[in-house]
Amino acid sequence: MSAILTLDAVTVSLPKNADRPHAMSEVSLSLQANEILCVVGESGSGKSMTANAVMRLLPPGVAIDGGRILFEGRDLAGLSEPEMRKVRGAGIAMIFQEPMTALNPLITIGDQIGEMFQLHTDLGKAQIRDKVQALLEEVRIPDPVAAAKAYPHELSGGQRQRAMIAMALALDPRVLIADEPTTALDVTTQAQILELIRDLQKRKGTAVLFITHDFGVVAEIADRVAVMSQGRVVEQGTAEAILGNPQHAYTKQLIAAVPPLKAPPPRELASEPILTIEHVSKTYRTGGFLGRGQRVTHAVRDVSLVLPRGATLGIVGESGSGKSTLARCLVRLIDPESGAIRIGGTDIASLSKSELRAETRHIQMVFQDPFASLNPRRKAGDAVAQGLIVHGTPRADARARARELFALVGLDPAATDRYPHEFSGGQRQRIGLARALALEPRVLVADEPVSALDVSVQAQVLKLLADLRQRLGLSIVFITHDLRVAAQVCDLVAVMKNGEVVEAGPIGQVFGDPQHEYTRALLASIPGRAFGLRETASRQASETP
Amino acid sequence: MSFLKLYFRSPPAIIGLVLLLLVLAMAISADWFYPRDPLALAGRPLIWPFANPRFLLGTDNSGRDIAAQIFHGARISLLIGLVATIISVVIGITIGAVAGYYGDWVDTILMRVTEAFQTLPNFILLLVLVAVFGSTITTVTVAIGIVSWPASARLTRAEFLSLRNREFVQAGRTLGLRDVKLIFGEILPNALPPVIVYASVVMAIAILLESALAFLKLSDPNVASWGNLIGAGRDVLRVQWYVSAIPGVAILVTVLAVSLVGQGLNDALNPRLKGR
Amino acid sequence: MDMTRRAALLTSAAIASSVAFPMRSLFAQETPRKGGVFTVHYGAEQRQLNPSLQASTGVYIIGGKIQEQLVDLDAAGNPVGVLATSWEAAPDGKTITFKLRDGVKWHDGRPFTSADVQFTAMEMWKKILNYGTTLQLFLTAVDTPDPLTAIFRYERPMPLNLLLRALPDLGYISPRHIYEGKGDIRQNPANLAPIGTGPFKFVTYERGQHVIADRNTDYWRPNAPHLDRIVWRVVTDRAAAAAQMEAGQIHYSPFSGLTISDAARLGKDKRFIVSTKGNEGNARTNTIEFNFRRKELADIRVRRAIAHALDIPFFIENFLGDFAKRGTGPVPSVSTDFYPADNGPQYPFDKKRAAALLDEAGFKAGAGGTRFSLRLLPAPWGEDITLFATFIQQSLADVGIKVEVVRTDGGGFLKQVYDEHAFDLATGWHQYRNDPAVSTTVWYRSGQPKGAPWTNQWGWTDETMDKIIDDAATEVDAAKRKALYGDFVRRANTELPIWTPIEQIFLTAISAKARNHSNTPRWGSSSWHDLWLAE
Amino acid sequence: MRILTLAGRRLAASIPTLVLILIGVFVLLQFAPGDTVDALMAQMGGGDAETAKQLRQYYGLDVSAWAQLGNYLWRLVRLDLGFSAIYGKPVATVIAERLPATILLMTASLSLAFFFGLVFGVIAARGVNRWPDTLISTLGLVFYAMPTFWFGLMAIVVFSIYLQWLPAGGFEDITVGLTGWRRTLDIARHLVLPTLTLGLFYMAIYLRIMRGSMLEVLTLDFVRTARAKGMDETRVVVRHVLRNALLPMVTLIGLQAGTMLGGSVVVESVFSLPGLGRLAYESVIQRDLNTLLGIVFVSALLVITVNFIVDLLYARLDPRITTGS
Repeated sequence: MSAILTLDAVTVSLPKNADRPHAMSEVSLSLQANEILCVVGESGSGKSMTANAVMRLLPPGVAIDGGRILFEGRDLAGLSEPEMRKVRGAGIAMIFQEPMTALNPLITIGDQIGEMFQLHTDLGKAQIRDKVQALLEEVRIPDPVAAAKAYPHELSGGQRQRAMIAMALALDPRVLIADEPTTALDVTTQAQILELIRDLQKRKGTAVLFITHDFGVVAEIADRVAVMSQGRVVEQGTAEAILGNPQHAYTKQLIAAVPPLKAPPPRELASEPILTIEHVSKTYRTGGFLGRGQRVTHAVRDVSLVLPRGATLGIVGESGSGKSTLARCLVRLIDPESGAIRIGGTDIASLSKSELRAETRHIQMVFQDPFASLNPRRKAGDAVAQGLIVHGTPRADARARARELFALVGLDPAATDRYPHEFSGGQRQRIGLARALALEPRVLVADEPVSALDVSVQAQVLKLLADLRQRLGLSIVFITHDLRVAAQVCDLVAVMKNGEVVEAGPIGQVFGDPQHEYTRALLASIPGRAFGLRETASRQASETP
Repeated sequence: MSFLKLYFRSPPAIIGLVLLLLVLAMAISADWFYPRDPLALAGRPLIWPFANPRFLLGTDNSGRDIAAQIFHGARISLLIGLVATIISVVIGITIGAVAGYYGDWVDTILMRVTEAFQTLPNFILLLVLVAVFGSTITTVTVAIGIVSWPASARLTRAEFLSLRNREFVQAGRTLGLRDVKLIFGEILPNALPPVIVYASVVMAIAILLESALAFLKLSDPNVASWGNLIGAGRDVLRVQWYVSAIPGVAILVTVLAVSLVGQGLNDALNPRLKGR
Repeated sequence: MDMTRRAALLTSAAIASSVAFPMRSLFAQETPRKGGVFTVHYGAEQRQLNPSLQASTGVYIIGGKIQEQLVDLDAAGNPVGVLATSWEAAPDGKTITFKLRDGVKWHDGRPFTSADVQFTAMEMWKKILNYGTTLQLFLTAVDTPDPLTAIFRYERPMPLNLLLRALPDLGYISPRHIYEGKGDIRQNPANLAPIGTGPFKFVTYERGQHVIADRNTDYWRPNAPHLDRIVWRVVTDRAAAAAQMEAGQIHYSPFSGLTISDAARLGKDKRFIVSTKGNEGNARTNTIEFNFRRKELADIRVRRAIAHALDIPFFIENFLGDFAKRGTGPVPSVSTDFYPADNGPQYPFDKKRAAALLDEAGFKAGAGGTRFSLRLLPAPWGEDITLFATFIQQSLADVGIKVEVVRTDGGGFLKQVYDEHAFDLATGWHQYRNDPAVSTTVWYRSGQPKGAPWTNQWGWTDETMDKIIDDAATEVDAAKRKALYGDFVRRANTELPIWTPIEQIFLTAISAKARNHSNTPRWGSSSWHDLWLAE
Repeated sequence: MRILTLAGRRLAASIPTLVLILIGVFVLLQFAPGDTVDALMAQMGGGDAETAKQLRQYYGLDVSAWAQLGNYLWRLVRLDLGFSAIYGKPVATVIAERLPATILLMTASLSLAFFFGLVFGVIAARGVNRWPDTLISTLGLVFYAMPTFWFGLMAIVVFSIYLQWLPAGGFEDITVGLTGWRRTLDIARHLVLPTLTLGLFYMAIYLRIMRGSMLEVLTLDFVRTARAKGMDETRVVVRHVLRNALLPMVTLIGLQAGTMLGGSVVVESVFSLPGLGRLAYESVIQRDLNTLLGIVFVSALLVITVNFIVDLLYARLDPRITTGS
């Protein structure tokens, strides 16, 4: 079958002050009709740049300065702007990653989709309205009539992505480019969207160029795969070939870094608990005027859990399940209305502000966003030493301790004088960890510590965490939405939905033989399940107990 | 890219800085060029510029050397602008910080007070303050400061509202930092840049307010400020228009310089906007 | 021509000629053109327009065209009957009888009678009218034997020429039937919509914009007035007023309403006449008031030193232009009746003498050459006052006296100077109203109530001065009275509680198309019954 | 409907603000040297102590300050703004006479500033860093930096004296007594220069805000989506960017209503317009507390109504407000 879209040695240069000369160097890809080609790579690999290059939507200062992009016999790289505009939307359509911001907040969904027809066809208003209705039904959006009149903020993330897909497929484009369409979605919604894309691609025979960093998604949906790194295509081939036995060292390393779904054999746990959570609940009351018309959301509903000493309790669930709120209740960033949180006998939920200040050293937290968790205007070393100084350690000793902690988390001790913006994402998470460990807490609460990191960096941080747990006998409460990561890290797991714990127990048991149907649905919607399970055998051998 | 390199990329910012340095130079060199008291009787009143070599820019309707008043006036007007800005920014930051950080009823009360100041036309409040406390240079400067703090309060509060729940602040809280330490140690350093940039706008408005007060003959007559010269020039505007025109240009240049520098700072701070 | 007329013409001609367009002497021959709208620059809005309640140029400029007084001044400055046709005083000076004009009607058609005169004199002049209250202090009753006769009875003798000199300003009559029994006179709506007997009838007053009065069709003077309508336009900014005159939107700006430089400029423009002619009745002197509560100023040598330190001719010539002259004492030279031949000690500019006097008084120059410092409060309503304050500051600095100028607004000035006495030096205007007893001697007479503006609040009492003032106030013989006021001037200049170095007359700027303008000493305030506009 | 509750709540919240202002100004003016009687006597050029005492009684100044405040607030509750010392008329009528001039001036200047600020802001944003941007931005800054009264007086010298195109001042030409359409035209001619003088300063502010807001919105994701749909740049700006960029501009109107009345004090005195601005200045000088508080009350109402309208306008523009985010 002839290729619909071919990239022939495409090179894209970056402005001179960027970190490397070329965003893409000699990238050659071909996309056949009725096929899904997954382009996979870590952030900064140039995969998104490839998509933008095809659409000629490059940011200012960045330009195609080599190679050809052939589509329907024409070289898109050389097309004039008006010509290119005819191709965009009609010939090649595109959907994006952030459903929240990809739609204009002030215009209804129906109008934004209708605009595609106004641009490229001369259909009348009524005809456009019918076409929009048909499209919304095709992407299986609930209550399409209401959805057409709704504004973007009235729809959920998944519904908005469906609207984006409807908009892209409005004029039956020959090629659909999807730039990480499901990364920002919950795993259950992600599964539905992937399934929708798969189904539409089959029925319409469109060629899909799917950009992602998640090998699970690749395993789930890809026909052919291209792996990119530093702007180059390091390996190309069918999905089975690339996932089955990767040739290029970089591909092997990437696949190895994906945590398998199968949990390692359970460790024996200490019996006496270090942290007990008894009937904790938290509700938010917003808006309303003197009690009338208030909107009440039960973030955490009567949760009771126990964390044995030295163990790691995982709390998993989708966004809005209350897992973050619970985590913040543990460190009293949020004050729960009822229930007790006992660490070594003292219930920190009932402490006053001043009493709490002494007790918080026993429970510390590591945060999710590496770029927001460190004060940009404070040296990295000071951030770590700050906790100690507050609790009375003299400044010099605190600084020395900070240097030791830097070494402990695998950072160069001399880096304590540098500012946060001089570190990578992974390094910043290590600093966050050092800060948490500075006060030698009995319990470490980690709220999605690795979700914002690339998969290779993720693997290193998880390895560090496992190593520290071993050496310091840490007890950890680990919050994540990524079940693979949970499977690798946690001894026990609690699945939360709408503020309640629906199931809890040893991870092998919960993941192997899930009782609650929500847990089953969660596990079922993990993309590339089979791929995850097959890999456990090789992983075990290399890990030293 | 370092902040300075970013700042000097835009030509208007450079022009602004040059003009500002020029005005500063005038202020500093005033005593050297014109040692005599600028308000002293220098010669016959209302001499045209360049008509008499002794008075390059001529004399005003009180026989005072205009050039001397422009040089000494630079010092006064910059001083008024600066001190008034500091007063208004300090008040603004404190109220904005407390309102933004603590929120709920504290925020509501402080916001009601800010709204009260903003609903009341600021120039009329200025008139009342000057009428009540007299027209000395200190009361005029303090009055301008008091009248123009609401805008910086709103800005600081917005910054604090967004930074208050940022993760590094929550981390600080878990480490056991007290509120005061969190406000001034953690949040304020990050909230300051936009407020400092806005200070250039406040300074520009302060200088304009002083000149408007002087126009209505309400500012301190014992001080050689540009505003006073414009006020004096108002009576002879139709014939000797230069008496008001020269200080008018001086104010124009200074406010332009301050605004350009402010804009340069702003663009350098969030390069994404400027560099696009 | 007797002395007074020639003196009046001489002084004003001397002042005006160098600037103004030479007066066309053939006024009378041109036949007056009927009709036209005359627009007037109205600088400061007053709180009410009835001249029998408030004596100030701001009220006369409007009220003086709508209401009329018993007696006005003719071209030569002598009293001439308006609502009164004749008058005669009893030898003991305690009763003065006025014969009233017959056939005069108020604008609402009611006849003008002596009852109106009685009510206005007793209820308004005696109780409310500023300066009227002191003038009529000893008025006991006004008898009205018949509708056309009003007999004024005084407890103590009232010199006829003092009363006749005062009535043009303080003699306006209001309609009794409008005010009597209608509650508080001050609240009466007629104060803002005056009803009078004058040549123009009030039409409307749009606050902040304009006042309009139309021709009074059945006015008692035959075929008068000539104009159809007068419009007073409210323009507070003087530069804007000059601009509107040049743009033809305003014909006449009274009482030095324009800035000095604009007046000089319009003077050179043939479309306008700028002169002091017609304002001889409103002379004023720039004053410097000393606060005797400061020990330095209580010393006569310091006061004289301050006088010597000011180069008045230089200030007049360079700052005030041609419309001011050197003052010689509290009575201005324009007042032909009372201006004494010998004015007593004068204080020419002499810096060395001033320094010597200060040393003699024991105030040596301290650090930085400053002997002592003073707070100077200038009155806030005159461009010349602000300039003079700055000039005082500059000149006294040369003799080692550091002066801080304190700027206040109207209310603040009166309160701090005349009530709280919170000043060292003050400078402003002293208005001379044709007779020293009206508003001049009160600046020197001791025992004035605290808070009364423009009275002796300087903390200075002098028995000799008080005796001279009291005697002159009740002296019936005109010649003796003039001599007494001569002593008053000489005493004032020797003791120097107040220094009056500059004498000025109000300035008029008027379109050259106007005819019969500035033809009496207080024309700005007069009724304009003969004013008309040529094409 | 929700907008009304939202805006209504804001209106209710502004009542305490209003009372706060009134009491604040009242207490402040008690400290001013001299009172309205001194100012009256200054204007009258004379008056003895006896008349002063009577006048003080007449204006109700002989009672303690707190009693005066009590009377004032009690009357205010009954919407009686009291009696103006300067004009001897109820404050309400005095303000009603001067309100049209101020409202006309403010609406004209505000619309001039908003409209041209918007247009120039868009042009500057579209041609960012090229000559249209630098030219417009610098010109904007020059108008921003120029003292308004100075511009006003210079404009009079050029346009009404030298070129004789426009009247030098005043609200309308009453000597001629126009009516109906020709009168409105005449008032319009009188308002051209004052509107330019007051409006240009605010136009510079709107210009900068619009430019910044346009640049900000152009970087958002949905603009990239629009381009990916094959839209040309002008349509992207008109259909998608403009409306989003307008939001900060609309909020600015609310904030600026207050300062604009302040600015009109100077403009009204230069162009001798009978507006609230100059009345406020005169009532401060004349120590006429009732009129000043009346003006503060009315201008506060003016600002609150403008904010109310701005809320409605904002809700219409941004559906996230009405349907609840």
